[in-house]
Amino acid sequence: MNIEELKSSISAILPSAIYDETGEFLNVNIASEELYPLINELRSNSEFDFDYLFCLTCIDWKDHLMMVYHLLSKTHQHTIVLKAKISNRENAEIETVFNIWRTAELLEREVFDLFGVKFINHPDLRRLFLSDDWNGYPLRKDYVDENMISL
Amino acid sequence: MRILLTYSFSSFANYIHHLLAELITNPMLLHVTEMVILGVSLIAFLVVLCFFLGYMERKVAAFMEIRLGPNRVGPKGSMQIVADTLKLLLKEGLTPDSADKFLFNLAPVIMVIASMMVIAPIAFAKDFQLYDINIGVLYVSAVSSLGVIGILMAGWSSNNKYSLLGAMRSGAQIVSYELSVGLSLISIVVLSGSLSLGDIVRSQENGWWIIKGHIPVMISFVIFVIASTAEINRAPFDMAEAEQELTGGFHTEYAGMKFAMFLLSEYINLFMVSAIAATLFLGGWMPFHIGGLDGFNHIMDFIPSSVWFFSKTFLIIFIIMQFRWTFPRLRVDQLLTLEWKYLLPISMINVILVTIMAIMGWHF
Amino acid sequence: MEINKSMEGPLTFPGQVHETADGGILVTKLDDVINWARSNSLWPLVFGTSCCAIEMMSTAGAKHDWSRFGFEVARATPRQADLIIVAGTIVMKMAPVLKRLYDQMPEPKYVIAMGACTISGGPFFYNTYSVVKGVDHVIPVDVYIPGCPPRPEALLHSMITLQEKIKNEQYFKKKIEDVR
Amino acid sequence: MRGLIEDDYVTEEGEFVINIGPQHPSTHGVLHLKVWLDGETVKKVQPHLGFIHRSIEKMSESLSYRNFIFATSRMDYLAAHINNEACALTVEKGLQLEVPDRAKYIRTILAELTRLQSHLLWWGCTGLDLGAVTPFFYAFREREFIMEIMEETCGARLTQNFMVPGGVMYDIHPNFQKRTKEVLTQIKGKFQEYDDIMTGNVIFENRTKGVGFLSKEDAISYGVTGPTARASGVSCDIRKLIPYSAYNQVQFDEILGTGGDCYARYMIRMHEMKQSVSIIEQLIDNIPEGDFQTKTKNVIKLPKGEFYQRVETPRGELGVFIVSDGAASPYRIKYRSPGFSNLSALPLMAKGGKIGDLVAIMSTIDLVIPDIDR
Repeated sequence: MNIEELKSSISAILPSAIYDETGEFLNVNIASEELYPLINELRSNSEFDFDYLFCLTCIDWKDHLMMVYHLLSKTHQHTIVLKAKISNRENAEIETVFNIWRTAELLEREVFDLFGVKFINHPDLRRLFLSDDWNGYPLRKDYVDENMISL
Repeated sequence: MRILLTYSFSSFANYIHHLLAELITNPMLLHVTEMVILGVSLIAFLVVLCFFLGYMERKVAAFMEIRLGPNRVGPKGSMQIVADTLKLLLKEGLTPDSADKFLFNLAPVIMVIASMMVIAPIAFAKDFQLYDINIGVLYVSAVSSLGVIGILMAGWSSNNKYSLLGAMRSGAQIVSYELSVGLSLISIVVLSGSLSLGDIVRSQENGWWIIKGHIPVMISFVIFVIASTAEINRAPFDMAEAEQELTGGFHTEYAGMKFAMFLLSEYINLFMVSAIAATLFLGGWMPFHIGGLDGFNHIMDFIPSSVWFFSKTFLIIFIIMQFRWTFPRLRVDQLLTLEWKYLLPISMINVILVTIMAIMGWHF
Repeated sequence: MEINKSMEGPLTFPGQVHETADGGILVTKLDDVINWARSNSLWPLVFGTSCCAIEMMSTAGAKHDWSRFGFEVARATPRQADLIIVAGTIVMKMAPVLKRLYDQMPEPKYVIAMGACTISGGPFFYNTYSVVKGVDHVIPVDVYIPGCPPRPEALLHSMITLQEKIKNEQYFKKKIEDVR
Repeated sequence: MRGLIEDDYVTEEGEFVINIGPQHPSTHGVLHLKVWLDGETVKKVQPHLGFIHRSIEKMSESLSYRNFIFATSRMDYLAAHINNEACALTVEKGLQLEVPDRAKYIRTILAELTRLQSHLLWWGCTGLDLGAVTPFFYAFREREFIMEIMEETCGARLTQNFMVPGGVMYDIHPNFQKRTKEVLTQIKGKFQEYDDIMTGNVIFENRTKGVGFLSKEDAISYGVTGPTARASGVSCDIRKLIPYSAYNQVQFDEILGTGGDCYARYMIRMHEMKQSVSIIEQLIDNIPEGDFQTKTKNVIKLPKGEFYQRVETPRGELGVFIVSDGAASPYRIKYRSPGFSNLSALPLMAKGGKIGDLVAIMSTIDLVIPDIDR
C-alpha cells in the first residue's frame, strides 16, 4: 500500500486521524484513547499487516506527552508512524500494546521508567533501568536533578 | 654401570632403616619415626609435584593459546606457582556467616586426604612402592571416589545456591563415571589375573597391556582416560565448577588457604589418575619391552625405571590438559547421557571381549 | 666503584648486626617475601561493566598477554580474587553491587580504576542523572589509569605500578607495632 | 540494594531462584537475570536491566549535533563506527546534506571492519562461554590486527569517533589500503582454523543444535533483528533493504538460516564474517578520489521535524530517532538498540532448557549490555 491508500484505509477506521507527511514516513496523529482499536486493526487486518513494531518511544512536549509507534509490515514493506497524544501529564495513561507485539513489554517498561506513562493492562509494570525508589521521571523536560552539573 | 642398572630405591630405604635402627632401639618408636619421615616426605613430594603441575598447566595453556605464559617470576616464570601458593596461604581465610562452619572447614581437608590416600599402592619405580596391597586396584577405585564427599560437603555447607548446584552435579557425575572407570580397570585385572598393582606391572614384562591386549584394551584405555577426566572434575567435564554457569561451583565461597587445598587436591587427583592409567595400560615403571627381543629389551633397561614411569604419567597429564583448553564443556544432561548411553554399554561389552580374549589366550 | 664505596660512610665489617629502623632483619625479610608473593600473584576479579572491559580482554589476549606477570588467573568469584579492575562506568544502581563485591573479597585487596568513567564519570560526567562521578565515591582506589578506554599497555603499566606499591607494604612491621 | 532484593521470589513446590549477575562471567557485562529453576531446568527468566544505564539519551539533549555522536561510541562499543555512522546519517538526513563518495566508501569499509572485529570477539566469547578457552585467544589474535588499522587511521582502538556530519573526520592513512588488504588475507586464512576448533566439534554441536529455538513469528513479534533474527529466517538486513553509504555499490548476500537455534545463529555470524571480507575487498581498491567531508557550518541546526535512520550493526538494527525543535541541540533522541529487543526474547528462548543452555543462548544472541541499557 502506498501512502494515499494507507491514509484512506485508516480514515475508514478512524475518521478523526490527522495526517502529517512532512517527514520520511506517514505520521498519523491520534488521541491516546483511540489508540488501541486502531492499532489492533492495523495488526490483525491482512491489508495492513503491521507485524513489526521497530520503535516505541515517548516525547515530552512540555504541555503534553506523545507516544510514538513506528510500525512496519514485513509482508507489504510499508511504514507508518502513529503518534498518540496524552494530554494529562500528571496522570499519563495509555493502553498497552504488549499483547499485539511482544517487544512492547520491555519498551513500555522503559517508557514508564523514564517518562512515567502508565500502561493499562501491562503485566509487569515496574521500573526497568532505575532502582525502584527513584523519584521522578528523568527524561521529562521538567525533571530536576540536584547532582546535575549544567554547562 | 652394573650398579646403575641394579640400583633401586629399596637399597636406599634399607640404608635409612639401618641408620635409624642404630639410633633408636625401641622397635615401636622406630616404626613410628619411619612412618613420620615417610609421611612428611610424601606430602613434600606431592606439594612439589603440584607446584610443577600448576606451572605445567599454565605453560601448556599458554602453548595452546599462542601466548607466552608466566615468565617474570623466577627463571621462565617457574616461581609463579610458589608466589601464588604463598599468597593464598597468607590471604584472609573467610568463612561466611551463614555457612555450616564445621563442615565448611572440614571439606577441603577431606578432599586433600582422599586424593593423597591414592598414592599408597602406586609403584613410582622398580621396587619403590609404599605398600603393594594385594587388592590395589580395588583400593584405588574405592578411595578415589571418596573425594565426592568433600565436594558435596563443600557445596552444602557453603549455603550458596551456586555451590549447591555444583555439588549436586558433581555427585551425579562422579557416581556415574565411577562405573566406567571400574569396568575399564577390570579388563586389565582379567588379563593380568591380579589385583595387586605390583603384579600388574610385572605382568607387562614382555610388553605393555595396551600393545599386548589389541583393540579391546585400547578401547578401555580411551574409556579410562575420558571417565577419569570426568571423575576428577576437569574440563570438559568440570560441571562442578563450570565457571561460566556457576561462577565457581562448589568452591564459590572458599578463599585463601582452603581454596588452595582444593587446587592441591585437583592436581594430586590429576597426577594419580594419570599414574594409574600409566601403571595399568602403559606398564608403569616397566621399560618398553618386546617379548623375545632380548637385546632390545636390555637396551631399554638402561633408562631408569622412574624415568619411564614419570614420562608415561606426564604424557597422559599433557593429554588431559589439552582436553581442558580445547573442548567446550558438556551440558549436565549430555554428560550423563554420554556415560549411561555410550561409555557404560561399550565398556561392558568390552569387558566380555577382554574376558574371551584372556580365556582363549589371544593376547601376546 | 671502589672510591664511591668508601665515600658512602664508615666501613662496616661483614656480619655486623645493625639496629634497623624497621624492626629487625627477620621482620623486614619476611615482609619482603610476603610482598613478593602478593605482588606477583594478583588474581583479578572478572568484572567489567562497559568499554574498558574489552580492552581488559585485549590485555588478556595473546598480543599483550598479562599472564606473563601471573595475572591470568581471573576468578569469577570475589572470594578468590585479590584485585578488582573497575573497567567501565559505575552507575547509581551498580554502586551498591560494586561495594558488596568489594566487601566480599578477602584481605588483602586492591582496586584499579580503569578509564575516565571510573576516575571522574568520564564522558558521562555532566547532565546525567545516573552515573557515579568517580568510583572512589564507592570503594577506595589504589591505582588510577586515564583513557577512554586506556590502551592495554596502560593497564599493564597500572598493574605493574600496583605491584610496586605492594612491594613497599609492611605487613609484619605493622603487626609488631600493633602488639607493642 | 533495592531493585535487587525487594522483588517477588515466589516459587512453586520444588523451585528455587538464583540470581545470575550483575557480576557474572557469562552475562558479558552487568546484566542481571533472575532465574527460576527446577533442579537444572530453567522455568522462568526475568532480565533486570539498568546496571549500566548511563542516560546517554538525556545527555544528548544538551549536546550539540556535532558532539552527541561521540557519546554513542560508548553505547555499543563493539560497533562504535556503526553507531557514529547512524547518528551522522540522521543529522545528514535532517540537513539534506550530500556526502562525498570517498567518505561513503571509507565509512562502509570501516563499518565492515568493525563488524568483522565485533564478530571475531563474539566468536571468541562464545567459545569461552561454552567452556573452551582457546578460541578466545585465536579470535583476539586477528582482532588486534584490525585494531591496529583502526588506530592508525582513526587514532583510537575501540571508541574511534571518526564519523562527523558530512563525512569522516580525517582522510585515511596512506597505509590504510595496504594494511587492510594484508589483514584480510591473514583473516581469510584463519577461517578454516576457526571451523576446525569449534564448528565441527561434537560437544559444540550438541551444546548448540536445537537449543534456544526462536520461531520466525516470535522473532518478528519480539522485534528481534540482526543475525539472531536471520537465523530464524527473517529477512532484516538493513544493508540490503534500505542501502545506506556505499552498500548499494557492492555485491553481498544476506545470509538467512532456518534453524532458529543457537547453531544457526552461530553459522550466520560465521558466514557474515566472510561476507564482510568480501565487501571490503570490493571497495578497498576503488575508493574514489575527492573530498572526505562536506563542509558544514560550525553550529549545526536541524530544521524542525523528526528524523529516523536505521542501520545494521553486528547485533541487529540500530535506529536513531531525532526530534528537533530547530535549536542547536536535539530536543529528544531515541536509540532503538538491537540488543534491547533481542534480549526481550531471551526468556522465551531459555524456558525449558538447562542452565548451560541459558549461557549458550546468551552468547549466541551476542549481548552488549551498555547497548541495551544506553
